[in-house]
Amino acid sequence: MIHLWLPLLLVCVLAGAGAYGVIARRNAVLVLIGVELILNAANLLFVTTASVRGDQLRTGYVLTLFLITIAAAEMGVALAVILALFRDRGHIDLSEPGS
Amino acid sequence: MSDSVSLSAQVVILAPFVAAILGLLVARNRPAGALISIAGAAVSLVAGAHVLYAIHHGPFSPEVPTVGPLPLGQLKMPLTLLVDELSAIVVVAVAIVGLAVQLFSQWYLHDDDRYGVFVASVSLFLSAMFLVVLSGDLVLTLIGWEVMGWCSYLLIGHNSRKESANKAATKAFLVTRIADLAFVIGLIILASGVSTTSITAVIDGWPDLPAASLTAAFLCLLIGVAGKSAQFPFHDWLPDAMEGPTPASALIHAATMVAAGTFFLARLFPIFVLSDPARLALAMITAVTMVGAAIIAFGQSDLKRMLAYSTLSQIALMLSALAVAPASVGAGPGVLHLLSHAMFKALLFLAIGWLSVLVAGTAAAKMSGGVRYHPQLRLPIAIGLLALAGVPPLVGFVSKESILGAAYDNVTELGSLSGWIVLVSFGVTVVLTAAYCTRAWLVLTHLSPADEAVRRASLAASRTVVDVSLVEIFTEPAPGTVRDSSGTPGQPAAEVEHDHGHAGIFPGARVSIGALAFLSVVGGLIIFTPLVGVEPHLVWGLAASSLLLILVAWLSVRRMAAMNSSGDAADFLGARRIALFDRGFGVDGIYVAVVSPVVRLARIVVTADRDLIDASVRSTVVATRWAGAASERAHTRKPSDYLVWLLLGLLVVGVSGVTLW
Amino acid sequence: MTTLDILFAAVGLITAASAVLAVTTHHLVHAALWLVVTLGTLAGCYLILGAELVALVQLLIYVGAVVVLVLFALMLTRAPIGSSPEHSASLVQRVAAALIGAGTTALFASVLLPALGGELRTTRAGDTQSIATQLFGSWVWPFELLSLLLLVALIAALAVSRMPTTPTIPTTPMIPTTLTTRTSVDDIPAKTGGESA
Amino acid sequence: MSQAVVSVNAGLLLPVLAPAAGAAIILVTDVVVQHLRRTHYVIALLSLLVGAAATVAGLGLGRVAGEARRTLCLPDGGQCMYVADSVTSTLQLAALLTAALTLLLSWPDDKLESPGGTAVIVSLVLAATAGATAVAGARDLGTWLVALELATLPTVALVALRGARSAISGAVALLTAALVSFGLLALAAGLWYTATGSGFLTPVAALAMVGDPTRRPILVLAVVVAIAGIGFKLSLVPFHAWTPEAYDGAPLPIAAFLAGVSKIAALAALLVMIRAIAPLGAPPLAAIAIVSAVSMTLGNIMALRQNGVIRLLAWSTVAQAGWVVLPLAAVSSSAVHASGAYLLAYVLATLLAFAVIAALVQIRGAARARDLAQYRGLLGDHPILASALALALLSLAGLPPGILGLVAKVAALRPVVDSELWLLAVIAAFNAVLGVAVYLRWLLVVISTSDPAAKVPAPAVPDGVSPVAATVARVHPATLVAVGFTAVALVVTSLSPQTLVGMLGI
Amino acid sequence: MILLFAALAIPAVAGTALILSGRGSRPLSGGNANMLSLVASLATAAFVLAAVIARPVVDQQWLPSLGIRLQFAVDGISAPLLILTAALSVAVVVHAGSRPPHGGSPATFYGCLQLVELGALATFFARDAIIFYVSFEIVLIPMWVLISRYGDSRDLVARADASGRFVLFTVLGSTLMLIGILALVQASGTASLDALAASRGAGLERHTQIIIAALLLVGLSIKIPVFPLHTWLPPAHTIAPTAGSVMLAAVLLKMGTYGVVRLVIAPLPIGFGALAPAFAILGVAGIIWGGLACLVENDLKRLIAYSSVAHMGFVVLGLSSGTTVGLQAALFANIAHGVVSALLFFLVGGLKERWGSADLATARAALREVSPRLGFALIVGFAASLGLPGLVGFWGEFLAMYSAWNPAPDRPLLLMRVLVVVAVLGAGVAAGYSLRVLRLIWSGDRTTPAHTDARGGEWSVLAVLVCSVLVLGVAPGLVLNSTAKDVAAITAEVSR
Repeated sequence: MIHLWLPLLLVCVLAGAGAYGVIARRNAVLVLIGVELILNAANLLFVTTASVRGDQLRTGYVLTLFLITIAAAEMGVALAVILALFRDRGHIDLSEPGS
Repeated sequence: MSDSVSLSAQVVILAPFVAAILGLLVARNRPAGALISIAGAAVSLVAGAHVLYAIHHGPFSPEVPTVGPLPLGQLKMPLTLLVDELSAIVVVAVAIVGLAVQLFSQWYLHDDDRYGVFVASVSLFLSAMFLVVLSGDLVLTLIGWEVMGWCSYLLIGHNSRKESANKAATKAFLVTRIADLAFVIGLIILASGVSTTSITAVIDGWPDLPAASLTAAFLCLLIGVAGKSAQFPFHDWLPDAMEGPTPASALIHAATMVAAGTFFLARLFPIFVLSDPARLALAMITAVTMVGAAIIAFGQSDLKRMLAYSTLSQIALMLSALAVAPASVGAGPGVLHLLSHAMFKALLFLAIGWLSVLVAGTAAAKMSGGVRYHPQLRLPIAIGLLALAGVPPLVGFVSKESILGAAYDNVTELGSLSGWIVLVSFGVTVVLTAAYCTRAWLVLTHLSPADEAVRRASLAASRTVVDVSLVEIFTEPAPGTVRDSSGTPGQPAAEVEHDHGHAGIFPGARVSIGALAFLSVVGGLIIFTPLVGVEPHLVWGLAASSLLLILVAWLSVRRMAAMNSSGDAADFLGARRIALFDRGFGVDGIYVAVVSPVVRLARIVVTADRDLIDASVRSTVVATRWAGAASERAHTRKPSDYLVWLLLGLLVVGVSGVTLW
Repeated sequence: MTTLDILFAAVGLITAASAVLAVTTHHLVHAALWLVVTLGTLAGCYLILGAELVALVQLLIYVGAVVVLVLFALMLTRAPIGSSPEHSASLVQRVAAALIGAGTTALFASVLLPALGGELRTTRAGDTQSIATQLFGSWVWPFELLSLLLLVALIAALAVSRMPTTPTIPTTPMIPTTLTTRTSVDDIPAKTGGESA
Repeated sequence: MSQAVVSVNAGLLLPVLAPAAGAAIILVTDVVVQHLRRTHYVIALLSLLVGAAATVAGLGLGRVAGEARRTLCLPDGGQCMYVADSVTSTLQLAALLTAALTLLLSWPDDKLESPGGTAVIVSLVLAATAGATAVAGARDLGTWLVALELATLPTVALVALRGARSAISGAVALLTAALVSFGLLALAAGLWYTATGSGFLTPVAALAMVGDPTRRPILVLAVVVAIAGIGFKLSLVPFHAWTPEAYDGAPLPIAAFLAGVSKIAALAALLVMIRAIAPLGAPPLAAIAIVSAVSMTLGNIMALRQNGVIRLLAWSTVAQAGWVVLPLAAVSSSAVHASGAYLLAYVLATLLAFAVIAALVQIRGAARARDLAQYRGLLGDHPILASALALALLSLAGLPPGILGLVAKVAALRPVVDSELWLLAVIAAFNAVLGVAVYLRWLLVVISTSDPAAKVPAPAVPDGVSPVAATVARVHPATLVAVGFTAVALVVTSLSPQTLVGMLGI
Repeated sequence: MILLFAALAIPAVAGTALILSGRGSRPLSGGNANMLSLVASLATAAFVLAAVIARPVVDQQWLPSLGIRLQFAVDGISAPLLILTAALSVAVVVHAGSRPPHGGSPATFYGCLQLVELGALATFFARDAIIFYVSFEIVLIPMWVLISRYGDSRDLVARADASGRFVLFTVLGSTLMLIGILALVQASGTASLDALAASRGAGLERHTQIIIAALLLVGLSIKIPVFPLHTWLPPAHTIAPTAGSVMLAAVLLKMGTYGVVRLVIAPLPIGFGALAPAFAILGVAGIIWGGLACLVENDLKRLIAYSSVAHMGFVVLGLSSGTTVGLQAALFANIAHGVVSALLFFLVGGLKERWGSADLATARAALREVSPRLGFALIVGFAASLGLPGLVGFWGEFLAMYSAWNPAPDRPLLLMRVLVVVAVLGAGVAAGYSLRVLRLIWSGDRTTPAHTDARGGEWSVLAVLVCSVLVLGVAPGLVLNSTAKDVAAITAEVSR
């Protein structure tokens, strides 16, 4: 038995922290961390819902697994681009205007 | 029978119209132009005579179709002509004057390069005048009314190389047009009441409708009439219109157009009598005009302008007849004076025009003694002036006395204020008319030895350089006008006349003057025919006293003339006063005062159009640019800033979605 | 308050705190490490909610792979070891970020909590077997698409990282970036910006 | 517990499978035989055309409501994860053809040569296309999320692979926006799941929630968060900022891909969700109205200031995205069709513009082809290309002879008017004006006579030889095919818009 | 049916062909383009005439998804406008033959003229509200090209400004109109203009009608143009080449008033009735505003443009009255303004080419002295412009004032009558500016610098227009009888 407000509040906090991290950071990698937090908020929401109201398809769990995988794929491409950025400019500061 | 009347009525209008169009097409060909224009007027005269004859000899349908009724829903617009005694007799009179003028023009403008255009315009004018006279529909009246105004514009500005003529033409048209605006509203009110523009329906229907509306309609119409007939305060354009060639003045500014208002009110007389306030207004307007114009006429240094003022005064007379005639008397006296005035005033203008050609000018100083040198003009001018003064048994006497009779009837039967006003002003006018007629006659017959020497010299000079002067007239800039420039009296405006003194007058022109003179003498008999529905109603006491007044005026003016070496009684007034008279007491200033705010307003409008309305349009462009610049600054091209936007967008979209959806 | 409530509250508090630290700390590497903590404790939360498989995958992929990638990225981009506040945005932007973050939290909380927050629910153990059945049965289509996505991401990452770019700075020595190098790093964009403009 | 395993109809999935398989084949081929170039293109085009052929059966379906082809259905007559009705099929066809056209544009472009060779580029394009077609058919959260990401992630690499500094900038802008937006999409999916308790994006799922009014706000939040997430991909303000950077930095064909296939994928994703909630009888969506109005306005205002044609087109995309979602403010089935119709018209016209620019790049060089001022006198120099460009611009502006654009505008405004969103409609009207200003500004340059002053210093050329013709290269036939195909399509659909609009069904 | 399609297809094909042939290695010469265009225009005119007589009806599926049908037909209201359009299209080509365009390829010039004709004809033929809108838009780009490429060559910035204003204003107007049309179609469930007119707004609530009517009126007012939305007109007229000015003033403006009759008055009687007073006020404001601006305006083309604003004010006044007389007046004034403004713009265009500018302040040879034909045409044109009875300009103005004096029962009587009085003053101002122009350029004694009089094509066009001014002035029934039946069908419900 669990009160749902606990996990849901955590979802909100994670989402908010992620949003903060995305904006408040200049370093591209740190921005990625913010994104991960947002994704994890979504994951927690899925898991919470799934565990209290499981459906036959196990949607919540399956989608969480999907999201984790997608996050990994994203991270790969993102890091490649960030590295390209670094090689090109010598920094990965997102608050520098692009050319 | 009835068909032939209809056809004739249509021909009356169509003949000069066709003549005008054909005349324009052959404008370069002088003989063809002359033939067409004279034929047009002649055909109208014949057709008009036929109508007049037919009316008294058999049944006829008064409603004659024109271009067919217009489909306008609730508004009936039959566009028919109305043929009756009134219109038929006026048609004949107008046709006579028109034909005379066409004949005279052929001589008068025989060396004018725009003769063809001139006579075409005159033809068009005649057509329009016939339309007004024969119109059985308010709209047809309006069409003829305005086309006449436009022709007047064209004819006054005939010599468009002359700045003064252009100005006079513009002024004439503008003044009449502005007055016509009220006329249009008046017509609309009249038509609205009965939902038709048919004049018979209007006359039949209005007695049952509110009198206030009728009064409003007639007050509006009176403004239009006052404009067209050059009554106070719209009168000032007419003297200036003397810039036009004299035949045009004779036709338009003496015999026909200016009298059209009289005819129109006579046409509507059955309902006009129902509106006492309107009649009172008309009486006051005409009283002021007849007296004022007669006074100014006396002081004119230019005889043609004197005739113009005299026209104002006489038109006021006819209108005043309509203002006072009791319903039982009808419009007859006014129409009668219209007819007689048409004859003798046209005669006077043509004769003066003839003389002006012979003496090369219309100024009193130039014409001084003109009749002595050109005795062939003695009789026509004498007849004309006598008729104008109202001396029996000439036509002027008859018509004036009938007006006097109508006024008397009004005073005795109705005792209305307008009757008294007219009666008194009539008396004053009789004296003044006789006075300026006398003055004119004395000037024309006067000749001092000194003048004679000068005249001979100038005539000799003008003959020796005749070819040069002809050329000069067309190539040199016209002498500047005097009337509008700083009030200093210069040469009278109509001074420059074509010098064809060497050319003998054409027989046609001579015949036309003769015919008019004849009619001026015997025209008074018309009152004894059934052609005009006027009972000879002469109040002998009044007639006698008016004759007495004429005599007094004659004698006193002779005395005044004798006191001047020039023989001009007006010189008695002194040069400065004459200048004032020449300026028509400066009524122009009123027009300027009215117009200049409009022009100022127009400047404001143009400024506002640019700096207010269009600026608000342009400001959207500026705003777009500004917004563009602002958002360009916002687009820092920094990814981190974009992320702020993105998440801010999430918040905005999320909050709006959750709260507004 | 149930036992699970207390348990979740404890773990969740750590998760939330470490998440906040991960996005606020001035140490780059600390940020990555706080992320590890967050992800790890989140796996704990999943366990409490009865999702063992998810918790395991979370540990395996997130903590095991993603965070490692992040750390690699930090190293490859020569992240400084010490405190480096310059990696945070300007104060204004941070205030904005705080407002937006708080706003996001509030927005979600205002919707989620009133609707469901009061519910007291039993958690069901996520039976791994049925999850597997569904994953490879019902969800086979997205699963296959996901595999294509992974493949493509791999190739894309490979291609992008092998892409020959013209380095705008001469290869600087592979030493930990210090304050001095930071200033030089700051200089460069200005210079290049001038070139491109 | 039941063995919930779905049935699979591979034929229906062909529009997705074909490009996916094409990508795989190309990658394998590349491993086997290296440095192939043309072969990859041929394989790619073939696979795209096969996919396109497979969509044809679905076009014009739905004249009877609900008529659709389904697969991946749950066994006991339950819901299906893939539904190919007329809207789906049309969007899939558009995506596949658009991808084929962008490949035609990139065919001769040596600049696309990258470390992975042609194979990487082409397979990435195919994969993204597969994502776009998949999302159009998706009816479950899993496919929806994965397919969207599949349609997005390769484009980041495609932009970056040009290697130029501006390309990296564009890729970074695109990447960051894509990552955050995906986070939002994931949250939206979670909220949807929480609200409905179902993993399906279908009216059935949405209606299941109706009984519990407390969950309605959650569903609403799910939708609006999804709009925010998809808004990035559609270039809606304020999620748009990557657009000019990425378009400008990307190779020209990839920019066309972003303007075409990406937008189709995004709208397809949005439509899936809108169609799911449409039966709820929802009132107008204020969130979309706001975003749409702001997008149009900002897009047009910024487009007015651009001096480079690619950036101009990028901002035009932003503005047009506003028009695309405009009808969706009124949540209804007709709005879905209108939105789809507008998107098709926009994609067609934009593709033609890109194709003409690509041709000009080959004739005049990239610098001249990207500079707006250099288009002066184009009508005199290259009448056919200029006419095609004029047609494209006028279609975008929505003025005859680009009647397709005009009809699209009519279609887009209609649901708005039907829902009596007067303010939004008037804003749209003002933006129609701004849009006309944007495109006519370009067109004015095109139809102006070339500046005589600029021609004077041109070197003396022998009589009879046009100075332009003497120096320029020829346009690659593939590009010409692309220009010709889109131009003809635009003309035909302008004369008979039903051919295009009718595909979406009624 | 074939008549209708031919009347639309010929300008479409000819226009496209001309535009395309104006380019490339062997562009079509000006003379050939003129010939081709003349043949096309004459053929179109013949088919239009035949269509007006035969009254064919076309109703075909075009875009079933949006419920748009290709519905074309001719009725009494559109017939005069169609003839006007076809005739003026011939006239501009003939005129351009004697005074060739400059600024670009002549073939493109003629092609654009053909397309403008196509759009105007299609607008007047259209019987489907959406097709009406589409046709409405067809004229924009060709006209924009005409202004921006073939306009006054001296000032490129002014050219871009004028053409831009024209197209942007019009697009704003037509898009607002589109919104109104869509609302109308949605509310009444049909896009057929005939069905809309027949329904007479039945089943539409008052406030719905008002909203829709307001949108439509604002949109159409820009095209008409109604004060204060007129500021695009003077620059467009000033800059446009003669043919452009003529088509703009004589044909394109008419599309606005025609739209008001078809889309607002007929289907939305109550909504229009509610807005009519405001509409009338703006119309009368335009009469005064335009007239006053003419009194001091020194650019002849701008002056005529402002006078157009004033004249269209009378049309608006007539429309606002809501009576048969008013509608008849408005439709007649529409045609009248078409003829008169065409005449004046032909004249002024020719004069501007001769003089090099249209500035009135410059002293020049008096037209009456050096070119009597131009002078004659000018005097007729301005006489008609000031509403001289007996000429074409009179009937519309007079009847409009009559109708406003006796408006439909639901109009505020006092206001309308006050408006008539003000409008009458505007007619007086018209006399003022007309005579001002005549005094400045027609009369006088200067004969230098001399220039050629109108000859050949130019003179024949002017002569025909002068004749039309006279004929329609003398026999207004030619137009009024054509429109009467259909107007009665519209107003029978509006006023009673």
